[in-house]
Amino acid sequence: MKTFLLHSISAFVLSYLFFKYLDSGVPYNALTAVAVATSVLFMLWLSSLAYNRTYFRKLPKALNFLLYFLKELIVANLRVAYDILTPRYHMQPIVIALPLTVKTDLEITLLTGFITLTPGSLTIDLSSDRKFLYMHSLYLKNGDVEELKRSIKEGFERRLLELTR
Amino acid sequence: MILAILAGLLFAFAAPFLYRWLGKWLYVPMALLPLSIFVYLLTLAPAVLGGNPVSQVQAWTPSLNINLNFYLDGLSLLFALLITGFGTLIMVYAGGYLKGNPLLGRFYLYLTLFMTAMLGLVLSGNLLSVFVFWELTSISSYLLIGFGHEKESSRDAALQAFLVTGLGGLALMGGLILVGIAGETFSVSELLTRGDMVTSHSYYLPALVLVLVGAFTKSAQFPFHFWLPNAMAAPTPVSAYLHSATMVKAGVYLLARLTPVMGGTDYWQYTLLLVGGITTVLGALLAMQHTDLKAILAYTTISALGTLVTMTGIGTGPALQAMVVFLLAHALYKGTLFLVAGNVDHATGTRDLARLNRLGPVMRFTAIAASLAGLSMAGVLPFFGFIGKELVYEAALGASAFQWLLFAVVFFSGMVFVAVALAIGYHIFWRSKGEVTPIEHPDSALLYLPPVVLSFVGLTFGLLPGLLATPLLRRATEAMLGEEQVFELALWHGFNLVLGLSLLTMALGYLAYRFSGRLQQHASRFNRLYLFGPDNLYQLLLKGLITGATKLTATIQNGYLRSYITTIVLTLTGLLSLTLWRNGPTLDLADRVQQLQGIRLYEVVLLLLMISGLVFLFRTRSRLTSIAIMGIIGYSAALLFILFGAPDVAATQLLIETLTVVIFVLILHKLPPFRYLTHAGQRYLYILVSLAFGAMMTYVLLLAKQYPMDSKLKSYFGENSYVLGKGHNIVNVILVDFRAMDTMGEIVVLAVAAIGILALLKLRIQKGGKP
Amino acid sequence: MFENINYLLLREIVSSVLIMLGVAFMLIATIGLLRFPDFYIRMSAITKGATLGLTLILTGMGIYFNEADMLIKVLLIIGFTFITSPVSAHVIGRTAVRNKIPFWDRTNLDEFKDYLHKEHMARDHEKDGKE
Amino acid sequence: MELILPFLIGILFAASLYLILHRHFFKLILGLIIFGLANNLFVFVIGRLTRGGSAIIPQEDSVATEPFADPVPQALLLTAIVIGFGIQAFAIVLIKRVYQAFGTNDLDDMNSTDQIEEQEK
Amino acid sequence: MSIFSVTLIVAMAALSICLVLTAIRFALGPTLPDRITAFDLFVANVIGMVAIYTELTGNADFIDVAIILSLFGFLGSISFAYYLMKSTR
Amino acid sequence: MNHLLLLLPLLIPLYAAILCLFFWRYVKVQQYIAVLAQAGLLVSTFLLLLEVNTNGIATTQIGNWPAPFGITLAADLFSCLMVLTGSIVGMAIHLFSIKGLDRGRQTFGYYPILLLLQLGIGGVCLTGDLFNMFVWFELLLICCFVLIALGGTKPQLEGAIKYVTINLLASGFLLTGIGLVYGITGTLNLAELGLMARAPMTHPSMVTLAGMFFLVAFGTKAAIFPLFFWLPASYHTPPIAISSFIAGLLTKVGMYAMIRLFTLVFIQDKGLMLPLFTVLAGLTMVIGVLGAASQNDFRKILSFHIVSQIGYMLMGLAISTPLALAGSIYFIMHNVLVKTNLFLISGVVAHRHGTYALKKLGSVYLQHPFLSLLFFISAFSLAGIPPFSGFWGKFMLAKAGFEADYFGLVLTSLAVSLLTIFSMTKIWNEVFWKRKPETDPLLEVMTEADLRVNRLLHLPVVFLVVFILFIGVYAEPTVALAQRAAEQLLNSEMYINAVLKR
Amino acid sequence: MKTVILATAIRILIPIFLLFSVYTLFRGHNHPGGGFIGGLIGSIAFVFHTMTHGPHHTVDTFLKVNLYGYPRQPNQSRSLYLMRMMRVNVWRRRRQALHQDIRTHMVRIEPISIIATGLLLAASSGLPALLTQQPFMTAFWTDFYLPIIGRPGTPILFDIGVYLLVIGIVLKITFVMSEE
Ligand code: NA
Ligand code: NA
Repeated sequence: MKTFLLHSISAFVLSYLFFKYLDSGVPYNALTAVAVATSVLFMLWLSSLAYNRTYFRKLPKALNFLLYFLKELIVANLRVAYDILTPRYHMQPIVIALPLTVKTDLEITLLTGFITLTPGSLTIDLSSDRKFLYMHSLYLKNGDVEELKRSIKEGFERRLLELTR
Repeated sequence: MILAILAGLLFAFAAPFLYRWLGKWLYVPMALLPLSIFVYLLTLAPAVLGGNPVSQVQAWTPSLNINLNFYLDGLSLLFALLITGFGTLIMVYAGGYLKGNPLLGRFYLYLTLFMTAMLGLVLSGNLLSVFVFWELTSISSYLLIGFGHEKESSRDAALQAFLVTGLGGLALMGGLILVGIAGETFSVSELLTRGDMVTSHSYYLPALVLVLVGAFTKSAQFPFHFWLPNAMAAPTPVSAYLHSATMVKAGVYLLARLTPVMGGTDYWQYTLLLVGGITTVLGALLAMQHTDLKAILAYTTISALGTLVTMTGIGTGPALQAMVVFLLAHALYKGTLFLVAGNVDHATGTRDLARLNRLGPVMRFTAIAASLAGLSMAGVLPFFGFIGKELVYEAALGASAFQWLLFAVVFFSGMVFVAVALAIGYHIFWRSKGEVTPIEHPDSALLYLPPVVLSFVGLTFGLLPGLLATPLLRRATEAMLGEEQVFELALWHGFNLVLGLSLLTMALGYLAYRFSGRLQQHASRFNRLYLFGPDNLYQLLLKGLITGATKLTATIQNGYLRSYITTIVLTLTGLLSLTLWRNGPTLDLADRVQQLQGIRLYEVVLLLLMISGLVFLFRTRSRLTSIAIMGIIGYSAALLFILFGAPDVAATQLLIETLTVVIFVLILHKLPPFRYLTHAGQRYLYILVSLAFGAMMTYVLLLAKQYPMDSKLKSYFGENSYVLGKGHNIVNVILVDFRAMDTMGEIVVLAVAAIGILALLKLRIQKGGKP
Repeated sequence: MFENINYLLLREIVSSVLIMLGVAFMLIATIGLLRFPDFYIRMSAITKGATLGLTLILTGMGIYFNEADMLIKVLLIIGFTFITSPVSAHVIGRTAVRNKIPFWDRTNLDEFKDYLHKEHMARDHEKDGKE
Repeated sequence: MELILPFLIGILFAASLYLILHRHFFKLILGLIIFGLANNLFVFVIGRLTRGGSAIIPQEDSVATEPFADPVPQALLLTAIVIGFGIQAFAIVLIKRVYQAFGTNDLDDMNSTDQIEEQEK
Repeated sequence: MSIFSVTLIVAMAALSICLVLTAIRFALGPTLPDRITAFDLFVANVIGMVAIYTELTGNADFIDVAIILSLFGFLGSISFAYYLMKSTR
Repeated sequence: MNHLLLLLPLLIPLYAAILCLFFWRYVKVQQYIAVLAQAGLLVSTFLLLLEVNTNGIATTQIGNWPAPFGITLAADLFSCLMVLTGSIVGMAIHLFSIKGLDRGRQTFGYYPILLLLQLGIGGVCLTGDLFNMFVWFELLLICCFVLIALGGTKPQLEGAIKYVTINLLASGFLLTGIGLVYGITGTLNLAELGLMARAPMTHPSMVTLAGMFFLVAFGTKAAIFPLFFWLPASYHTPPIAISSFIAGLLTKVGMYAMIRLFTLVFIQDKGLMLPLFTVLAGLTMVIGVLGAASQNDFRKILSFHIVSQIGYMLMGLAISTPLALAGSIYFIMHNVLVKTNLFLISGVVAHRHGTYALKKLGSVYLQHPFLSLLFFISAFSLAGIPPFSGFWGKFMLAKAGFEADYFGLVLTSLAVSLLTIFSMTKIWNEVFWKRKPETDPLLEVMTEADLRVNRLLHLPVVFLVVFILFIGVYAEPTVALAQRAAEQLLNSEMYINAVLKR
Repeated sequence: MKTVILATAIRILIPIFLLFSVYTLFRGHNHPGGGFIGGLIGSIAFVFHTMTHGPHHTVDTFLKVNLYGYPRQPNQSRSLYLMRMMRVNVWRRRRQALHQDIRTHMVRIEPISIIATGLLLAASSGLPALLTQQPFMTAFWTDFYLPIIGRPGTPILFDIGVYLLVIGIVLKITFVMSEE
């Protein structure tokens, strides 16, 4: 994972340098840039000593996660937007204690980050034993707290874990 | 002559060191100094007496025409001999008078310094070096009067003398500068020939006023006479030397010196006559009121000084002759009498006339000196004082105006002198009534020798006037008059009116002496008059000055920052208004309304945001909110910078704003909540001030923008930033290359600020640390 | 066939659309900020709307400029925003709870009571210690 | 804007002075900061304002072509801002220390150093 | 005037309105965290404005400021939170 | 060589300060560095003076950018005299600080800041650029802030608040003024500005308007009436080594800037400026000296006298004849030396007796005759008693004033001078002559260590007195220099040509 | 203000901030940026760290450098010894550190020293000119470009000096203030 991130960043930088300092005749646009970056990434992977097979296996999972996140983001945004633009409030705010499966700092941070980034939910604090995440949510479907928890655990947390472990 | 001055300075500053080495024998070298100068001057005397003034030039500050010119003519020789001759005796006398005083070294330092200064004063051939030495005499006199420095009265007297003579000194400086400007030179010898130029110049009158103030303060003329009696707090040698024989005559010397330059006009004459006359009478009157020996002597000195000034004021040949003769005579007998008073004081511990009786037998030599001097003072026949008095009477009668009034003045003074002479020369030593005053310290040779010598000199001059004194006095008079002069001194003029008047003086003087006790009883009635006297006036003035100054300072420097700031801002606003009102360009808004056209919505919003932020800032009581508003205002300003093409400035503004917020946050939590502190009235005032200030700044800016200029710098930087400076970002090229010096200064400022913050937070010196 | 496409126009159109979307989200978020009843709701609903809006605007801009430099900057800003905005929301939210900022009365706080109690106690204690 | 910004600046000056004249030392520091801002804007506005164009020569050119913003006020401003920051930071810390030492935030309480010592005698 | 520039001007106007609304929330408060949130949004708004202004002028240099703003806006929020945590009031 | 001499007054303190920062924890090392640097500075400024005196105005273009575009360093005689005086005083202060300042303060960057203060003085005096001058002024300002607050005692903090606030405002006005000047003329180079001021302009009154900002800004820094409030409020609060340095030098640097600008640039409306200066000079003298008369604290008296004497310097500018300006220049030098020295002496006294209050002090005359002599010389120099230094300045000003028909001003200055005498004798009477009211037996006996410290404390005082005597008793070279400097100031063409290489 | 989330986020952000600050520094000559802005950006990284972890922790994390050293052998030449020490400290640090002869010296980098270095660099960027008899601060430029950095020259050195100074100052201020 770390190697991947590192490689991605270097690929990105190298592609930037490619367009910036090498007059290769390739016209610049986002797509060609991504193409160059990808090929650099691939070359890096090949030349990498610690080359392993999980390297690209995680790529689809990451894409999956990203797409899921974007979907959630837009859906939630629209939902909140609807609430804002309509005169009556539809929300039923609640604070829940979300039991955590994720353990490491990075995982917790990413999880809270994504939860918080989604409109309608806000993490307030991590319990001191790091087992629960207190989370403020705007929309509780049918008053079912467990359903809410599960949707997050099944949604963000599972996908995140797939990516990091 | 420069050598004499330098030697004087050298000896003066060597005195404290010599004292450690020589102890009580210090007086020997210190007396040898004036003696040798005296002798040196005598060697120059033949030339001077031959009518050829000696002149030496020593460059000092040629850029300002201030040079140490020495100019020795009859007048200066007379004074110089007086100073050194008298100085020798005083040095000896002081050795006896102050024996055992641990500060003797310093005393000699000051005394020698004074003598040198005095010498320099009379020898100077440059008006400004006259002034330099003049001030030096004031300082050394200050130090000498305050010699008994642990007594408050001594200190006050010293301060008073210094302030009064200092006032005169400053006036004199102004006056001398004006004389110099009028005469286009500071050289005395040149000025002596330019009298007409000076008196006809438009600066003559102010110059005269200033010079006279200088001379009158120094010579204790009314209304500046009051410091002299108080100065008697000084040790007796000082009183004798400075306050009778030499320093107080500096003023007279100056008048004499300037007679050819500034004299001869009505202003000159009447002022001198008026002031001199009043002083003569007043000094005599006051002398009669006192029983303290030194006070009596001081007041008679004032009276004598008044007479000298009067004589100078008359300005005729005989008057000036009388002046020099009387001056010399007075110096001789008054010096003696002061020393006598000192001896009496030293021996008995008191100077009160009433408590001193029958000292003659126990203090034989002192008594003889006293009697001789007394006779001279009274103007008795074979003494020099007699000649002086005769001449003065003649001069008064020969004046061109107010003859009888002037005569009455000098006559009255002469009468009092007789009485005083009787009191001192006879009363305390020889009168047979009363108990013998007990003696604490016996007379010693060092103490009685100087007065005896002096009194005999007085007698000798009287007996042999033509032989000894005439040539010198003649030249001195000529120096003042500026022309050749017949000068014959004789003891006996035959029986004439003046002799008769002289005898009358003595008779009346005797009566005054007999009834002095009764007179003094009545005198106490006049005490209330003193409330209006200059001494009291001085005290009131001083006190008033200090109270006034304190009140003023407490008002101006009141400790309230807000009033300071209000003043400063109002000053700026006022000055700007003044400039604009004088000939400022006027604002022409009509032409510029089209500038409003290009305005954009977001710009307006930004402005409104900033303004409403300010409004909110006034209202909020929360610190955090204030900080956040500051952030918003700052960010808006940054946005403004971006909108007008200054990304670097904007970025910096943003970073700084945020960092300021961070600093606020780090440092300013844990403070109490806001309170409103100013009350309504103040607030309205401050709103007014603030609005005026803001409006003025707006106006100035609008004005400045009315005349847009094309900056040469802008185009230069635009052309060369890349070509020569190798950078596309002109601002950055300016910062690191074109004007890197600014940035250098800027980062140093930052470094200092950081150190300052570190020190402020970490270093806490508690009270009781070293000052 | 690609020669006929006006790339600039295309970019402008894409950019316009993205920007308008972004601005719309921003505007909605801002209105929400004014409308919503309590701090937590505003916080959780709004700031994120702005994040999305901003992302859209920036993307639109990046596409319009179509330069390596610009792209890297745009990505940088988006990256920063995505990292920082949840963190700051979280931190501020947490601070708000500790500062006893009240919840909307319709908020269900059942699972949060213990935590609140503990935090407030600690906070009060801290305060006493300081005074 | 050339016509309106002077008014904004005047308002900033006035506001800063008004804040400074409050006796409260927190307001004093706020006032000083706004005063600095007003000064900076003054310097900025005094040059000719250019919308859009910055003082950066396009990367492909070697000479700046009009219209570009006058870089001189910008450079001066940058220096002034930074210096101002250093001084403000110091002033803020100073205020804090003053509060610690005096326990008051009323500037009027701080007038002891101007007091005249009583006369002896 | 192309559609694109109209878009940009409209966007700029909309963001200006956002700015005003944010300011209103800031003024209303009622609590300090509310103001901090408003401040946060204000920063985001300004970034947006800078971005659009960059397009409006075609001067790519302005966007640098937006990057810095995005970094430092965060620092601001964190500082305010820090203040709230530390201060007793 | 020319470049280097002109730069050394800046580079020496800068590099020494950097070195001191590297040796942050080693105060002893910092002391050595600082004193050595001061010695170097003294030598280099002296050499610069010689160079400028023989070869005329020296200039260098920083960064090799031609004159109105880059920043010019230019040294005429006036600037040379200023930096030389500054380095003399700096030397004395450094020597004094070694024993005269507590260890605590010395460990918190005292020496680097002192050195950077020197840098600031050098910068202000040598720069030929308006904005650059502002930057160096800010450096002076922040250094003073730090020094005044260094140690953080209550009075210090209180003084610092006022000092900081008022001086910040003044700096703001200065910046505004600079902005205005740039906005009107489009240049910042002093010589170029001088040139423009002499050419017919479309709106000369705008320049005068900008000049008012400078008048208030520098007037505040120089502490003229009615802008001086910060000075008496703060100068007596920090430890004496710090007070002496700031008190002696800083206001005069403000005065330097004022003289420089109002003889070179803001010369359009003499009909307004000269009467204004006359009034301000008179009021400054009078108010300052009255303030001093009201005080009963050694240092406060001296502080108020600073204000009063600034009036004399302004007087020269008001009269604006060669002699008057020479008087001002001479007066500045004299005042820097004397005032610093008086402060130092008050410090030596207080070091022994632990107070500055007149009523608690006394008996110094008996106990420390040598110190008394040193004080006497300095105090009566200040009071303008000949042949000490103050006299010459006063004389030049008075003569120039009379020649130019400024009777009122000259008479005021003479009267003020009398009050100065009064204050000095008051100190002498109370501190030196009076018997000390309560004597502490511990203070009577001096241990060997005390004596050594005492000798070290006397060293800088003697050092300064030597200079005071030199410029007083043998005034010719200094007066001649001041006159030549004044000529250079009034013949601005010399400066303009030297800088613009015309 | 310790929260895991903030701490982790900042751990991720710090290297980005530092990289970005260096980038801004070198870009400054051609784009907005420069030593001052770069320095401030670089220093916020540390400000964040200090705010979350406290100043001591920040000092421990960033400003303490382990230097490795061992006593010089009796007949080892000085230059060889120096070479060896350099090798120990510059590359192969970790592995050498485990060697038994090696001792560690903890060196604390004082922010004041950073400030001083910055000042020194900035001031000294003008010195080469003096050596060639030209006015102080006359710029010298190389003839080549380096990627990112651009064309090296003495003004760039000046900018680096400013950069260091600013970092040093912000560090110092933050440390002192948060210790309050
Ligand atoms: Na969220
Ligand atoms: Na949310």
